[in-house]
Amino acid sequence: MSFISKPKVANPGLPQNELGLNRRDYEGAMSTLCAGCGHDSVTAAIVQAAYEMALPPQSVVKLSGIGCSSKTTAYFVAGAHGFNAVHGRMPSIATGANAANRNLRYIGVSGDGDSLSIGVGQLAHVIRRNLDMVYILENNGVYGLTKGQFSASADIGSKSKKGEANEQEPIDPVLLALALGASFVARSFSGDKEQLVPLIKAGLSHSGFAIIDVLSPCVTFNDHEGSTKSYAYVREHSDAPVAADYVAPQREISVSYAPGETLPVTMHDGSSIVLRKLDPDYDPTDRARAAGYVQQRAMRNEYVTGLIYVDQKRRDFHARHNTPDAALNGVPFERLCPGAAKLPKILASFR
Amino acid sequence: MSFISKPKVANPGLPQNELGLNRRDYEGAMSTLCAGCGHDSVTAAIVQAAYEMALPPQSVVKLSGIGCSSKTTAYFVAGAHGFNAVHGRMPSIATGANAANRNLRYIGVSGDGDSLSIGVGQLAHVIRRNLDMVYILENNGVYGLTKGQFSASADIGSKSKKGEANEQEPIDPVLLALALGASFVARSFSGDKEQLVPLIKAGLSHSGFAIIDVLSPCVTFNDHEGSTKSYAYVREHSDAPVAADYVAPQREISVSYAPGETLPVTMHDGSSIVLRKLDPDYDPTDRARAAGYVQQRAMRNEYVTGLIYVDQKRRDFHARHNTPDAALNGVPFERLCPGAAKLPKILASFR
Amino acid sequence: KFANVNGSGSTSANAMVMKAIFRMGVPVVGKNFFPSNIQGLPTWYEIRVTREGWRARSGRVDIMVAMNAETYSRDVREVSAGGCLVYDSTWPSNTLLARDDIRTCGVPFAQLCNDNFEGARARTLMKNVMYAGTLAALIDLDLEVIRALLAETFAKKPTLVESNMKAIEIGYRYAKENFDCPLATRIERMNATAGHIMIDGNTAAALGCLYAGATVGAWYPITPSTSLMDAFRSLCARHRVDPKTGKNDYLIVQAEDELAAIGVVIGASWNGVRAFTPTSGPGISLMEEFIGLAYYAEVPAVIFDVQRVGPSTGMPTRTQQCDLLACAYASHGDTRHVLLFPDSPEECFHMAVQAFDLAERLQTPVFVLLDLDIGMNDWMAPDFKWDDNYRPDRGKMLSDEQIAGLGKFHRYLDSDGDGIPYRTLPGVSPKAAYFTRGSGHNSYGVYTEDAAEYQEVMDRLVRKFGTAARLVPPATIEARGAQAAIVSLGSCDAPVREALASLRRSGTVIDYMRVRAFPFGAEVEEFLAAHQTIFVVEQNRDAQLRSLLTLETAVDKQKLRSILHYNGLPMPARCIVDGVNSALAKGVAA
Amino acid sequence: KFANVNGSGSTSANAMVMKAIFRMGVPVVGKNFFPSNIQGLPTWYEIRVTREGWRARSGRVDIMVAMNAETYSRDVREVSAGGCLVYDSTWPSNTLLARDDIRTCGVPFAQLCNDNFEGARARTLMKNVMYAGTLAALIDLDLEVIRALLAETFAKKPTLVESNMKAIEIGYRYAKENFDCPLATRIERMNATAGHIMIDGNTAAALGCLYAGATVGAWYPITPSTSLMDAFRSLCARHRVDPKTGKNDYLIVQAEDELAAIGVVIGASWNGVRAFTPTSGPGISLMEEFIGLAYYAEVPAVIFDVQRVGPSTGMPTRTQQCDLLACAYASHGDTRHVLLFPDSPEECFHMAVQAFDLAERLQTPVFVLLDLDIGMNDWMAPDFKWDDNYRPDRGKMLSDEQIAGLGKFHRYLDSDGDGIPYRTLPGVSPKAAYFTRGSGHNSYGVYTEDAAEYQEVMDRLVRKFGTAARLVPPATIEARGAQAAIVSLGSCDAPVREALASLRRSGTVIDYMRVRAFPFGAEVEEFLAAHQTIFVVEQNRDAQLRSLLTLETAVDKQKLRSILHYNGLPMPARCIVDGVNSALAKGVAA
Ligand SMILES: Cc1ncc(C[n+]2csc(CCOP(=O)(O)OP(=O)(O)O)c2C)c(N)n1
Ligand SMILES: Cc1ncc(C[n+]2csc(CCOP(=O)(O)OP(=O)(O)O)c2C)c(N)n1
Ligand code: SF4
Ligand code: SF4
Ligand SMILES: [Mg+2]
Ligand SMILES: [Mg+2]
Repeated sequence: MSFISKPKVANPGLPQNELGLNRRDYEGAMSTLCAGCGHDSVTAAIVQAAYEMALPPQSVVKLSGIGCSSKTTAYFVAGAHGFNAVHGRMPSIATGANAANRNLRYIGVSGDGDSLSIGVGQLAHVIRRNLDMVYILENNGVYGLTKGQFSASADIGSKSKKGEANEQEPIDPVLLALALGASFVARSFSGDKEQLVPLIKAGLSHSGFAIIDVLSPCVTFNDHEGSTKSYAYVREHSDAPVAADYVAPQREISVSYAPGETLPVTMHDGSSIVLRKLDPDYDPTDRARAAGYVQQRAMRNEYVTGLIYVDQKRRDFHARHNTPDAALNGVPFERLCPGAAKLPKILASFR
Repeated sequence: MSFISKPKVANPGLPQNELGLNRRDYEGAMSTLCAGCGHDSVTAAIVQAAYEMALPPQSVVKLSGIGCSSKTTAYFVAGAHGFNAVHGRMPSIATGANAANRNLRYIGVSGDGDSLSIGVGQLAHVIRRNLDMVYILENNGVYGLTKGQFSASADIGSKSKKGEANEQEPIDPVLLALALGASFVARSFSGDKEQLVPLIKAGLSHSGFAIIDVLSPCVTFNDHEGSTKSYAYVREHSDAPVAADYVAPQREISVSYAPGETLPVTMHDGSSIVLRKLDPDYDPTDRARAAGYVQQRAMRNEYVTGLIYVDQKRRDFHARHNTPDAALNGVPFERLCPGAAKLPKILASFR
Repeated sequence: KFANVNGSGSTSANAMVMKAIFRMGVPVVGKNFFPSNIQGLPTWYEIRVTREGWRARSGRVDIMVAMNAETYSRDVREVSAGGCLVYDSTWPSNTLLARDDIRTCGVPFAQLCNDNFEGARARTLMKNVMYAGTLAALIDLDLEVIRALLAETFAKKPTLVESNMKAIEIGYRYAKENFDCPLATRIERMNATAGHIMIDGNTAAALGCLYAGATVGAWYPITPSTSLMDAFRSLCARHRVDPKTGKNDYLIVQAEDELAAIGVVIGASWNGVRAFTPTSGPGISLMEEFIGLAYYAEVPAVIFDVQRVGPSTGMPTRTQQCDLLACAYASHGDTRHVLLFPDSPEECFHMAVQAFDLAERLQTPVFVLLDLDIGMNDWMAPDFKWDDNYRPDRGKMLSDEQIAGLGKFHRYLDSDGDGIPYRTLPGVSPKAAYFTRGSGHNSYGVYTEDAAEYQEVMDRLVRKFGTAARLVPPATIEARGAQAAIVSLGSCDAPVREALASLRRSGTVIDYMRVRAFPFGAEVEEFLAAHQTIFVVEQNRDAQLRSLLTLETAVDKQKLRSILHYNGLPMPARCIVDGVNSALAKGVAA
Repeated sequence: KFANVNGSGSTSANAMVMKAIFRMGVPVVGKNFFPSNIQGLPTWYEIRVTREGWRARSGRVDIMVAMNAETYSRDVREVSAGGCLVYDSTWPSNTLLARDDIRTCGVPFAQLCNDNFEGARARTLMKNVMYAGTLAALIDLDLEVIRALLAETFAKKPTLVESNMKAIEIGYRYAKENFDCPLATRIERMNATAGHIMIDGNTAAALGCLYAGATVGAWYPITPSTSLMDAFRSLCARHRVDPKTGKNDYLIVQAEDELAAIGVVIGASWNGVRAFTPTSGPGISLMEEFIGLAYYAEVPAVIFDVQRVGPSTGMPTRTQQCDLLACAYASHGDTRHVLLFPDSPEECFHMAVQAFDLAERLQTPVFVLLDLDIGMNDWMAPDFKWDDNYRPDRGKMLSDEQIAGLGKFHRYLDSDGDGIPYRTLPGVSPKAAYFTRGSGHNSYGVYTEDAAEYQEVMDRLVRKFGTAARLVPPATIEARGAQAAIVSLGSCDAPVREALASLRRSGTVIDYMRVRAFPFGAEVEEFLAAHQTIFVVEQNRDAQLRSLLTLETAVDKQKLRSILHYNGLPMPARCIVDGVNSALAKGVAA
């Protein structure tokens, strides 16, 4: 409601980042979600990541569709512009916004209904564009805002609160993204900040489309026994073949890893992620095998989490369109309009 | 145009099927496609399959979207009802039609633009429903009817007639269908009737959603050098790990195969397909590995063809909805309306 | 009026109070003002009780139960002078805003709950039940009626009956002991609710779909239409499962979005079943392309648009009548559609049935336009009647016999001069086969780009729409030969009737016509012609009904004066009375 | 008129003939009637040549070049008495339908091609070039002009110039030798085309986008709008690539569908560039939901709707003005949009620029409604002018300095009383940050479900639309004080002007107003008020312009009489002349 907004107390005590901002400076309006909703933890993780990366608030653009999850863009980085699009169509808004100004950080937040039901077409095509943004899919297996109907990510056998079991093949955003050739694919759990925060940072540093499927339980409609998207179930049934540590630009990779099992990936913005293999025969740069690995686990309703696949070499949307490094919305009119002088020559071709 | 319709000559000479119908009886209006268009060969294959299976024409329902490919439903089985839906939305029409009468054979014909660009959302969700139909995707990598723009299935590096190369990740309908859990996934080539006809029959016999990605070159806009969807390219770059022979119901599997390398799959309607492994370590019943196999080839712009994956045990749309065996559109009103007698009891719950 | 926090279980308590009043024979209506959110935000519930049985919002608050500290101050302000305020006196009193022109009854609900119940969840729930008890004492509700209600609700959990009753009694006793009960404004038993039910429009419409023989429902969840499909599902679970085979004589598709939902409905109707989809504004926008196909290819389809506040996402939990134009002319190109305007749950039930008959008779989409107020609020309605002689009008669908006897079948010929062609279903005979398409076709159903052939079909569709005007339900008219009249539709009926009565009391008699469908019939033309001044009462900003009347009847638009209400709350009678009086004051002929 | 088979390369030959006439200084216009298909179906091309420079279809055929055996018989029938028929005499003559009231020139084109050229493809192509040669002889075209044209077309392949010229000469010589050339109806050099170009509306609109400084284009291919984006792409390739860096100062997104295309435009405009999408009817239907968002959240967007025949898929390659209502009231809820109606390529160029200025000034979607006739046919237009003093009107967008000096920023306040609020772009300062949403919001841009706050914003949007009426291009008016008048729009201008002239010749003088935009300005009100009888001329079935005039002006609708043409072919002047005369005959005041 219009009268809810967080009391902004100055907190001299709080630690500050390079910009002299503290974590509170990366928060937004008061959440109106249910107490305990997984989405609020994801919001906290985004705040944490933005704070630690010391992003200037105005350098961030927040995009979302419609749903409880999509509401959360109002709950972080109050100093950034936000755009709540229509249901399931945020990717096209993001594409346009990014086309106009490639020099901002685009954070998209969506839900499983928003992204996989009504929105799966736009998601598929923004992946193909390799648009430079991080796309956080807060996945709870239901439509929260419309009171708990099964979404397209409900696993086979997963039971609704009313007890009916889902029989339809679920859409696993990770498998979908891999099949469509996404350049950065990760999965995490709203309850696992240690894993989630570095993944968000890595996604923000990745130049291209970074999708993070975050299992984010809906305490009100899908956190019961029999749900494969409940806190309990996800905790027990997810494991990560690789761990990813984020190392900010200009930082040395301080921790020393045993050789062989680690793989540092340098990101576009100079930062790097160090991947530690927990499962020796998993290779996060082999799309086909990653897909197979996730597929096998998925059939047992098990979640593979962590950084599942990354390809830094893929050219992003702007590179493919050969646009200038500066934002298109900053190109002076003089450069855009051929002017009266050139007109006669153009018209000549129509005689 | 309204004045084009094929002269129906009686052909006493032509061979007849069990119903006493000859192949001409399964044809439709005269094609208005370009001479040499791959789609016309697919139409011929459908005619052949329907004739050989001796389908009563009125037992078939033809569905399509918009495009050159989608026009072809007018060119086969004139005795069947047809529905040209709007662009990219045929799957929802098919879902409704099938819901109303489960006892007809639903043949959907679409194009890569119709199915993978505007229509990828509906395709994804009709796959999830495991709707009982055969879905033929006539894949030429371009929008033919709108004169040759790249479609979502154009491979990376594939060159347009104007010479520009596609950089966007293509959508491979086969990988997509596997990722989404389709129960019958096949690929073929309009130029390979021997392979295509049995696949169409198998698809028609499969109870559930059978998708056949048919590479069907567009001679006018995408058959040139550099196109990965040209006759020449497809011929050279496709191979099948398994061959599928269709055996009609009540027929004995006459041919004798060397044991071990063959696998007869019995279909819902009593017919069966005999799968012969051409690549010893390929298993068309292992979804994860099939996906990996196709993925690897796809990265080299190679096409895996034939029956790629099949699962006969998956319950179809109607089974999941627990509907009667008879068509819903035949249920007498008396059974549907509770009548005046039951009304008071119902109203009582609102006092 | 009750001020609560949503997700706290208050709705059931409030509904119970309303039901109790209803069972005591007193006319009542409830309106729920909830946020577009699941838990934690302010929500209000208004119960209106009048001897006359008015169904609109009154605008005045006689008793306020303020249970939400966050909205407390504004809630107090709302109480009408002489009214009564019930609040939780456990709160620090400094948050209280005193008023001496009202009576304030403080009850330490939180305290009482903590003393008497275990567990946080139980305590919040019981707080609601408890204020119901206090209220019972204040307005003199019969505790036995309440006990009976609880017994029914918790038939399966008798222990809950006891705990709830305990809470009731605590609240009841506290009131009896501390205030002199009952208040002046109290409930007096009547016999005005016999033969009536309390039901919401969405449930009534679902019941209509059940009785009409609809078998396929397709939808994508959207407030405020969701409860329509929920109701249809549970009705089918009870009445559509074959006892012998255990099979379902229905199929509900939860589609991936509204484009697919309407596609399913069109495909199913094309193939011979009665199919429908419930949706709201945003869904209508997404269905536009398919609606044009159904219009031009002439496929039946029934669409329930439970209107909410637009434009865009707007206010999903507020009410408006803002989709009239969007539905009447839905889709690009020259199109026109049939609309039905129920004013109550009772009409939702009957018009649902009519919608299917019209859609099949006319082979075109038919929209039933509810709004959140009718669809989701509980209304008192006379018991629905059903005539067992009713048989569905399947329209001009050729039977197997007719097809057998057929020479050649032509899909789009106007054989009967009413603009309606004949259709066939797949599966019968190759002779009956035809091709359905949204592209240019001639009267024989063949693809065409020929100018004359195209126009022939388009002109027939105009004739068909003329036939529609003769088939749709006529407007209800109450004429006493006045010069001035009110023309309105749908949920405006409640405030209009109340306004008419109060105008009459102040000596102003004006006539009233409620249009029940579009296109408009001859009776609408006559009524408009017969009146000098016509107040068009509707709940949208842009006078959409007035627009339809201006475009689609012969009326002189100067005669039409708009009375509009579009802030998202149901229209109160006062707004109409003032509108009419100020116009008359300006010397407009009455 | 030329009757051909599509995909046979005839279009270029026909265009060449037209260009030749144009270069001889004679006013000409060409209209292409092609099927919705790629190859093998009948297609016609009409060239109209008049001293006066009429641009409409004439309806009469003086010379018919019948090159398609399939349509031969109907083609022959179309030739006006006294006209001339050119056909391929190689065909078996029994297929011929003789007429003695016309002159028939049989030329053995197929034969001549086989004798003179190698290869099937070459032969079919040359056949087209050859009949151009024959025609040149018959209507006295200057072969040097033709040679020059060929030289330009095949600048890169000189050999083709020769082979083509050879074909021309064969056809030319055969005609000279066998018929007495030239005909009575021949081309006489004039000087009426100097300072003019031949261009189609889509290309002109693309040129406008280029000059307006649009950098982002998003689209999904759909006939007849595709050539607009094709033209924009090639213009950008030539004028928007930085010579130094080789980088593109433009970005074209071929989206997966129209829902995405409009989303891209909205996202891009929101972020500060000028963005547009070209589409046609079905695309408009799919964009409805997003259009409502742009209206309510107040985001600029420019949409070119190149109208084709509806409803549904309709006839994609035929023309109509049938999306007026769909665009004016697009999307559910209370919405109203700004429309521009260009009548010619020249206005397509200028209105494209105005569309961006209006969209940014008003922060709302602006539709430019072309139709297939304007968009895809070649029209003669005076050379476009450009004023280098033009600077884009970015509207109320706060500059970085303004933001720096700002206390607090409120997105939706009406600070200036014109209903238009101020906007900011991302990336500047946390102070400028705001939230864009299609859900309920108040004047401060904060989410709300409050009745008063919601209504405040909705009422301001009405004021903003009032401002729009003052900013849009005014109607063009030609009044001689007559009692009767024609009101029309867009491509109807061509037939209307011709009709006015012929009416004047027969002594009937009536006035003319061409509306160029919606909402309507004061001048439209005055014109309507000043006339007794108003003929509303438009190309759709349901009188959509008449509907807009009836709803959105004070005019008495009785005064408005429709003259409609909607069979998919461009409206001929005759249809208007007849409409007016028959009305006047019925005694309507002129
Ligand atoms: C066009 C349209 N259809 C339906 C809705 C109603 N609606 C709002 S949110 C939602 C689903 C949200 O589910 P999800 O994206 O999973 O978000 P969650 O609430 O679960 O976080 C629906 C169906 C809408 N807002 N717009
Ligand atoms: C809503 C809508 N947008 C655009 C179009 C134009 N259109 C018709 S067919 C087509 C693409 C067809 O491509 P594909 O499905 O691959 O069929 P093909 O012609 O290649 O066989 C397009 C964009 C349309 N008919 N409807
Ligand atoms: S309903 Fe579920 S998803 Fe929505 S806020 Fe509550 S817990 Fe979160
Ligand atoms: S354009 Fe291409 S797809 Fe279309 S008919 Fe011709 S060859 Fe076939
Ligand atoms: Mg969800
Ligand atoms: Mg294609």
